[in-house]
Amino acid sequence: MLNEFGNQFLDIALWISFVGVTLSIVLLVYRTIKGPTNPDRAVALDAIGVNMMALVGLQAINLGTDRLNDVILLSGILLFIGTIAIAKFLEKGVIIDRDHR
Amino acid sequence: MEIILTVLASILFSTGIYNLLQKQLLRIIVGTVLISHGAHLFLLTMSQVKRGAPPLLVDDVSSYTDPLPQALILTAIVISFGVTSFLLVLAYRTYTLNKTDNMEEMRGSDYD
Amino acid sequence: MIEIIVSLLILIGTFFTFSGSLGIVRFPDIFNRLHAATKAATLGVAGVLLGAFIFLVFDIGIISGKLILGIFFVLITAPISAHMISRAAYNSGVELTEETRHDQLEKDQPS
Amino acid sequence: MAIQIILNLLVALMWMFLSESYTTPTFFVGYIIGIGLLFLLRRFLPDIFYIVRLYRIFKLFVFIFIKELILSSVNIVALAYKPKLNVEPGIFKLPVELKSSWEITLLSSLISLTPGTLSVAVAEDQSSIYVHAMDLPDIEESINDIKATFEKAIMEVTR
Amino acid sequence: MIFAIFAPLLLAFIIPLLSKWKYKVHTGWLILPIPFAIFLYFLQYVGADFQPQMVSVDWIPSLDIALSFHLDGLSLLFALLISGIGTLVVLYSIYYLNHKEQLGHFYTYLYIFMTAMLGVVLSDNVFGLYAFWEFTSISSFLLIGYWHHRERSRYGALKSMLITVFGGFSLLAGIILLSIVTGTTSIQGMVEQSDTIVNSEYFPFILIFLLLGAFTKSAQFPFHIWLPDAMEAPTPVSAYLHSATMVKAGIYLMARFSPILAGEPYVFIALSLFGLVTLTWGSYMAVRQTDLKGILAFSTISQLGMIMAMLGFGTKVALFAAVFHILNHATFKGSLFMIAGIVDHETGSRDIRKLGGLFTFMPISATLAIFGTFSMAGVPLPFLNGFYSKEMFFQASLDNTASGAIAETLVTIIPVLAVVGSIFTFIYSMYLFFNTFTGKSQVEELPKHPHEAPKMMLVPPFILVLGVLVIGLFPTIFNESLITHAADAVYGGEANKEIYFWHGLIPAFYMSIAVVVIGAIMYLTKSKWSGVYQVLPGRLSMNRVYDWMVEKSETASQRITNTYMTGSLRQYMVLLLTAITVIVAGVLIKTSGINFDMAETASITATEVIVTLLIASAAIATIFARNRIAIILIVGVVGYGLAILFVLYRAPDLALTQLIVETVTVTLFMLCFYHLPNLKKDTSSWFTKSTNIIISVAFGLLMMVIGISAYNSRSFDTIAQYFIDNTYKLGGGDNMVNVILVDFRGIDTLFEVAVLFGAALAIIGMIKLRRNKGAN
Amino acid sequence: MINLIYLPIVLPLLASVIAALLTKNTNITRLFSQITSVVFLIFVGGLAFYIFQNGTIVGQAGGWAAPYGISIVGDPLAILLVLTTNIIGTAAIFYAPKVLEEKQERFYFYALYFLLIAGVSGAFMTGDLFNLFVFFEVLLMASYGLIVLGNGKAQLRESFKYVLFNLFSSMLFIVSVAYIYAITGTVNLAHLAERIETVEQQGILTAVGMILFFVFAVKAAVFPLYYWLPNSYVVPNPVVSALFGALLTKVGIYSIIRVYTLIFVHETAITHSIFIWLAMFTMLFGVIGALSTHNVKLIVTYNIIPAVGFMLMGIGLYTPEAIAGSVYYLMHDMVIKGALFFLIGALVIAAGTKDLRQMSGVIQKYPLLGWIFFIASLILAGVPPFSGFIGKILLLEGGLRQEEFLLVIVALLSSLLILLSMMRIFVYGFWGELMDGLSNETKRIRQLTIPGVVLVGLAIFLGIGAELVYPQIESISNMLYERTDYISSVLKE
Ligand code: NA
Ligand code: NA
Repeated sequence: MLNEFGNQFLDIALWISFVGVTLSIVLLVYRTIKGPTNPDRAVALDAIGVNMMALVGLQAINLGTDRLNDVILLSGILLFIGTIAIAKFLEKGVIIDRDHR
Repeated sequence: MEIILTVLASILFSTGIYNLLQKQLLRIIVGTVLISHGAHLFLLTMSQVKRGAPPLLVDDVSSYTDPLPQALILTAIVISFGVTSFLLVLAYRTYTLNKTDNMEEMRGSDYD
Repeated sequence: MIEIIVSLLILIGTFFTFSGSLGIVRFPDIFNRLHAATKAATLGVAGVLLGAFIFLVFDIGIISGKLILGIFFVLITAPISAHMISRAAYNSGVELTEETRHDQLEKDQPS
Repeated sequence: MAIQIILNLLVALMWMFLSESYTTPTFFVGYIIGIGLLFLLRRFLPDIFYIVRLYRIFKLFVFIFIKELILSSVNIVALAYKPKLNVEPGIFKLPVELKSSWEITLLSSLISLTPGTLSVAVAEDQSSIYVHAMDLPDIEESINDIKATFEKAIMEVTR
Repeated sequence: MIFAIFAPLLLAFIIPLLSKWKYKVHTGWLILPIPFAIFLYFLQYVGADFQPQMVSVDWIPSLDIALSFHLDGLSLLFALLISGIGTLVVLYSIYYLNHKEQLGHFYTYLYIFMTAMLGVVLSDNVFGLYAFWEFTSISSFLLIGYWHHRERSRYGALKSMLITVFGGFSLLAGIILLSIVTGTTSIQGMVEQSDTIVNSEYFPFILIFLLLGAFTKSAQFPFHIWLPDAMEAPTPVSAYLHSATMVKAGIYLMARFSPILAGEPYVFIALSLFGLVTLTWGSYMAVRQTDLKGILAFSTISQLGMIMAMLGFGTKVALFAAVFHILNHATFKGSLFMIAGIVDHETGSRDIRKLGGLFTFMPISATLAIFGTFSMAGVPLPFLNGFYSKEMFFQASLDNTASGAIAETLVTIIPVLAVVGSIFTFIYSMYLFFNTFTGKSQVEELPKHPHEAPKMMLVPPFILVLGVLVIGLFPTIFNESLITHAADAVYGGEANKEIYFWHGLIPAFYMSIAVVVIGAIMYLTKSKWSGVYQVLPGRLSMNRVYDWMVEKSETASQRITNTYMTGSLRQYMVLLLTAITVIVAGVLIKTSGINFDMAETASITATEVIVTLLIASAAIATIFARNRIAIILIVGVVGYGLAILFVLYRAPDLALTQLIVETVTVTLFMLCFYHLPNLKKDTSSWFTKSTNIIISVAFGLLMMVIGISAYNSRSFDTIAQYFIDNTYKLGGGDNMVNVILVDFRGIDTLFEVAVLFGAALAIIGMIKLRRNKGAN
Repeated sequence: MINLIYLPIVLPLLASVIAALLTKNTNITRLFSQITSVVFLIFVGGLAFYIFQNGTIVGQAGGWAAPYGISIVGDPLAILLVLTTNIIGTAAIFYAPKVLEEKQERFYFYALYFLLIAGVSGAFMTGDLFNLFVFFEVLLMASYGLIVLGNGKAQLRESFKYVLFNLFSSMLFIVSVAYIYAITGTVNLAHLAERIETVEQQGILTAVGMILFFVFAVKAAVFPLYYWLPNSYVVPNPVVSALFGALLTKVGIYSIIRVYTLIFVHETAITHSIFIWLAMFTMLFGVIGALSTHNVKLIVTYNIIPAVGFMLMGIGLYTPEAIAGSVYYLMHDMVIKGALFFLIGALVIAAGTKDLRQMSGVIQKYPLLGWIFFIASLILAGVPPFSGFIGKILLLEGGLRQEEFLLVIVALLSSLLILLSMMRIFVYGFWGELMDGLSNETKRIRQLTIPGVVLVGLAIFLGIGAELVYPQIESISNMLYERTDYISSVLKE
């Protein structure tokens, strides 16, 4: 009984969460497109990445699989690298510091 | 859902082509990236999506999503990546040598 | 029972995530938006992932190290990312919102 | 700390080698044995026992970090839904006593996670951190707040 | 026989080696025996009891292409002309060409030509014939361009090649059609099926194709224009190719197919009309010329026209006369060319306005020239072979009967045109002789002081003139042993005809007399007529048409090409996309391929819709982005959005890869575009913008319609089940995608890595080569 | 024996990797490449001989039976083209050191060359639609690397356009694969042929087939999709131009032949008649382009296009002899285009200019070059008894049998104009007064002429010795027309 209720509850929660996170991404996309400055876009993009991780987490629950964990971890790592790269780019104009610079 | 995805892929194509028809190198390359996204999406769409579990064998699951298109897309993504990387560097070099990023100024009839 | 805990976790996570995004949209300048991104969004995703972790543990009996690592990673990197972006934003001369009261950095390092 | 960890790992590996079993459980057993050995030999080691330090880090992380994170998030969320933002943002300079750059990085990260503050830049001489605050009614109070919580905790871990 | 045909070719390859000794002995002497031997070889067949021979060697039996040679009367006549005159020309050239010139080349071309020409006239296989045919054009091209440092030579060479190869290609189409219709590639085989050919629906095409081939080669109006310019070739070449042999290949072709074609109304109209126009036009033009070789060139054109016309008449007498005239023309025209060459060689000029009174300086040449020119003029003297065939021509021109309006009109015009043309022929012949050898000499005007040519140089024209006389005096001997056989072959049956000097006071005789009388009067009163000769051609000149066409081919092609080869990527893309859209959409509609009967589709969830929307809006936003970082990041959104879709559609591996790729791509984008200018506002015209929009939307729509239709047209189960069933059992893994990638489709993966490898090499190469190039 | 079928693809890849590693000493790389390509050539020759004797060999990669795995199909057509590829490649390898700067050689000319060969051979031999895409990408990537080799200003500019066009068509390729998979559920060519036969290529399949055609048509440079070709083939190094001119468009044509004789053969009234029109325009516009310029290299480059028209003509006519004509022409054109580009490269180096108006009398100093060029031009125009002739007869015969008179006339006319365009080079570039500034490097020019001589010799052999070759071509075209051999060889249980 409780189990059934739990399952139903989880389904609803998942549904709400999916929609919530997606809407949240939509908001961020608005910011990405709107800007107005590039750091704003970078923040928004970074946040999209974070939201994506959440979305993947939700999907993992939805499908009951652990195979998406790779995606989550990797998203995190890439997101970090990507954000750092963008930030450095925005600041100095180059991502990888060249020797002769 | 497939219909929506088809529409999306087509939008990616349209916007990609629109960008491709512009003058600036960056827009053109953005166009190609969008087009390749569209192409990959077509490949995904055309294989009945969401029928069954992810193509990972699990004991009690009998119905899986068609794994073949996924394998094909994977290959295509990596290849597109290689080509895009090359294209980016090429664009940079083209710009530095031709001193312009406007393709219309790079019509050219001289052949070195 | 576990389902309910998981549900709550993901709902709370989603709430924070969404709120963070709302902040990013609503707040007036880049630094304020960064506050939203670094805090709410990070916590939100941590919540959802924790939910997923617990679900996986109890539902299919897998203790996923990757997921834990992922959570830690988000938590650790979020502030660093934020720091990097804010520095970049500041150095590249992004305007602060008009309401900004003090700017000691401006005084110290007039650009 | 590093040397202790390496020693511990070596002990674990030795254990695996001796028991001719290269599985995870064997490794754990070896690792625990290693902890035990290190504990026994702690007075001969140059640093404090690393498990202690790990505990402090854990404490810093879980109790301060998580707590602050949650608090600041709630704060932000509240702001996010406020129909009208009546805050006074600003950037202030936070003098730091920490020296090594990773300590400063850690601190600035923690600052970023605290309610209403965000580190913007580190002064060139690494003597201070510039912090952006969302609502900055009183600079001194903010500075003291940070110094009392994070800087102290970090120093506890590193020194 | 095969050896005889290919001997010159073999020799041609050896000549370059021989010419190493060229400073000791004139190369010509070394190779002279070959054509003579060939001549002797063919001479052995001459005789009243000649029987056709056939030799064949396989070449490409699968395509029914063979080197098969059929020696009948016609071929024999030509083979003798080719080898006989060839011998004389080589002999003549030894004195004509200085041994300091590149004689090796000259003789190589000449001998290639000899083989080609023998091949043309002896081949029975149409494709063999065609192959040799093209080689006559090519060797002619090389010979005309022999003095290629002269602009005129190059011009003439290219012109002759273009026109004759054009004809060759047309001939090719004709013979392919012939072989399709008859199922054989043998000319003899085709002759046997002449009814099939004539009644075939393809016959008009066959006829046009063959005629184009023959007319171009034999310089028939309006394709005659290459021949005067071919006179840039050394005179031995003109004597050989452009009077005696190659230009007769077209005649040969018509003669060869005469058993099939003769008597067909269209053939009659086409050949006699073009032949007579050519005759008249050529002779009229010849009168205008001041260059000896120019006169001879137009003369050749007109004579060829005459022969062509006779082939068109198709009557027994006409065909006989045609064959006879082929022989006669070769003799007198060959000799005249050689004498023109001698005059040129010894005086340094060929301009009849400068020449005159040379009789005293070069009596032998002049004497030879008398026979040549008078024979050409058709002066009724019993020792001039030209008269015989000319009179037969007149006779034949009166004998035609035909039905149909055009043909009937033609029948009445033919004799008139024949006479008019012959009058001009008479006039220019007189010019040729009298203006060169008689009258006031202008020695001081000439570059060289004239004197008689070396004796050996006079031998070849002498022999030819001897031919003129001998044929004139003893026509029957030639008739029975040679001409009859040739005429039989052309007629396709017994074409026996006697050759007499005196036929009585038949109309043809009056015509001959009229020609001589009117011609003589017109020649003597020439100054009064000079205006007439300048009237006609003027703007009409076919040369101008040719020059215009060649020039246009360049300028027009430049213009055409420049309209679309603009170098503009956008324009290229627009053209490409339009083409694809229009054609594919056309096919889609034509095959009624649109299928909107919804097949089973997956359910829709809000998340999916929203993610889709967000990707779409980001994609659209790229168009409006005004900032390079912005556009890169927005593209990033599309990429990450796609990764989300991959997660939602149960493709974790894809999502992973997409993430990595997207991140690295965005990074690379940043790296490469930092130094490039920022995005600018699209300032292109309203028209450009709307074209862009229409094209991109149209193409997207097309993709969409096809996509939906394709999805709804699913007709088979996919092969996926096999992978699902076998992944673990056979592939030894549980991640199907991975197993497919590394095992089932391992080659894909291996070469996908190869693409990355190539990209890496290319990028490194680009960077390294730049650095090494220095800082310029 | 079956496993040897992979080697023409895998060995060049291996060689490519090795060549990329051997950058320290260019001499060694050069030597390695020369020896390797000769060895490959001999090997492929042997393999081709075996296949001609014993019939199609099909390798099911990894032992996975078709249609599940990837089939590598060594049918006579594929192996013939692979052999031709290797012949031209080997000639190019010996040509390369004389025209490339040492740096260009060092920075991966040889590695990219072998990669190109791997891609081209793979494209010829694969029996899988998606795998064909992969091999296309391999060869294109190699070609991208080769086209930018040297880094000239115009070179990069044109390369960019070249890459974009190919990229776009590659994307279209993926989409076509997607569509086809949606309808048929398979990507194996033979399996596709079998499945599509059972539904008789309903409407949507024809449309999808047309998209696939355009994918190949962009690479094959069919009207109106060839705009990218002329300039991008002119700008690179002569040896690269030769490789491109001889190989790249041919892969496109091969793919059209393969797909449109094996799979989409049920709506020929629509598809193949479109091809005939396109073939006509391709011939015309190509040759018009060749007449429009004074750049000798561009003239030769433009002449690629009418040749494509000829090959497409055979496919459009779709009769066994017309297909045989296309195949013969394909093989012939690979050889002769390679030769012409080698020779034009030598001419440009000898004359020091590409502008026809500035050169004259080259033959006086370089007679061998001049004469070989002359013969090559004749071969190109389809003059008998050389190789172009055989293909042309077959195609014309096919055209006339189908009563496509306009097509035949256009084909003949364009042959004539091809000849005109080439003879203009001969008459105004080789003939005439000896020009100033003619190169004095007689030894180098001679070395540059040799590969052209070899290929021209081969083309002459293909014409005069046609009887040795033609029966193979005939049986190939019959196999293509009948289809059963290919399908049963691949799908045998
Ligand atoms: Na690609
Ligand atoms: Na991508």
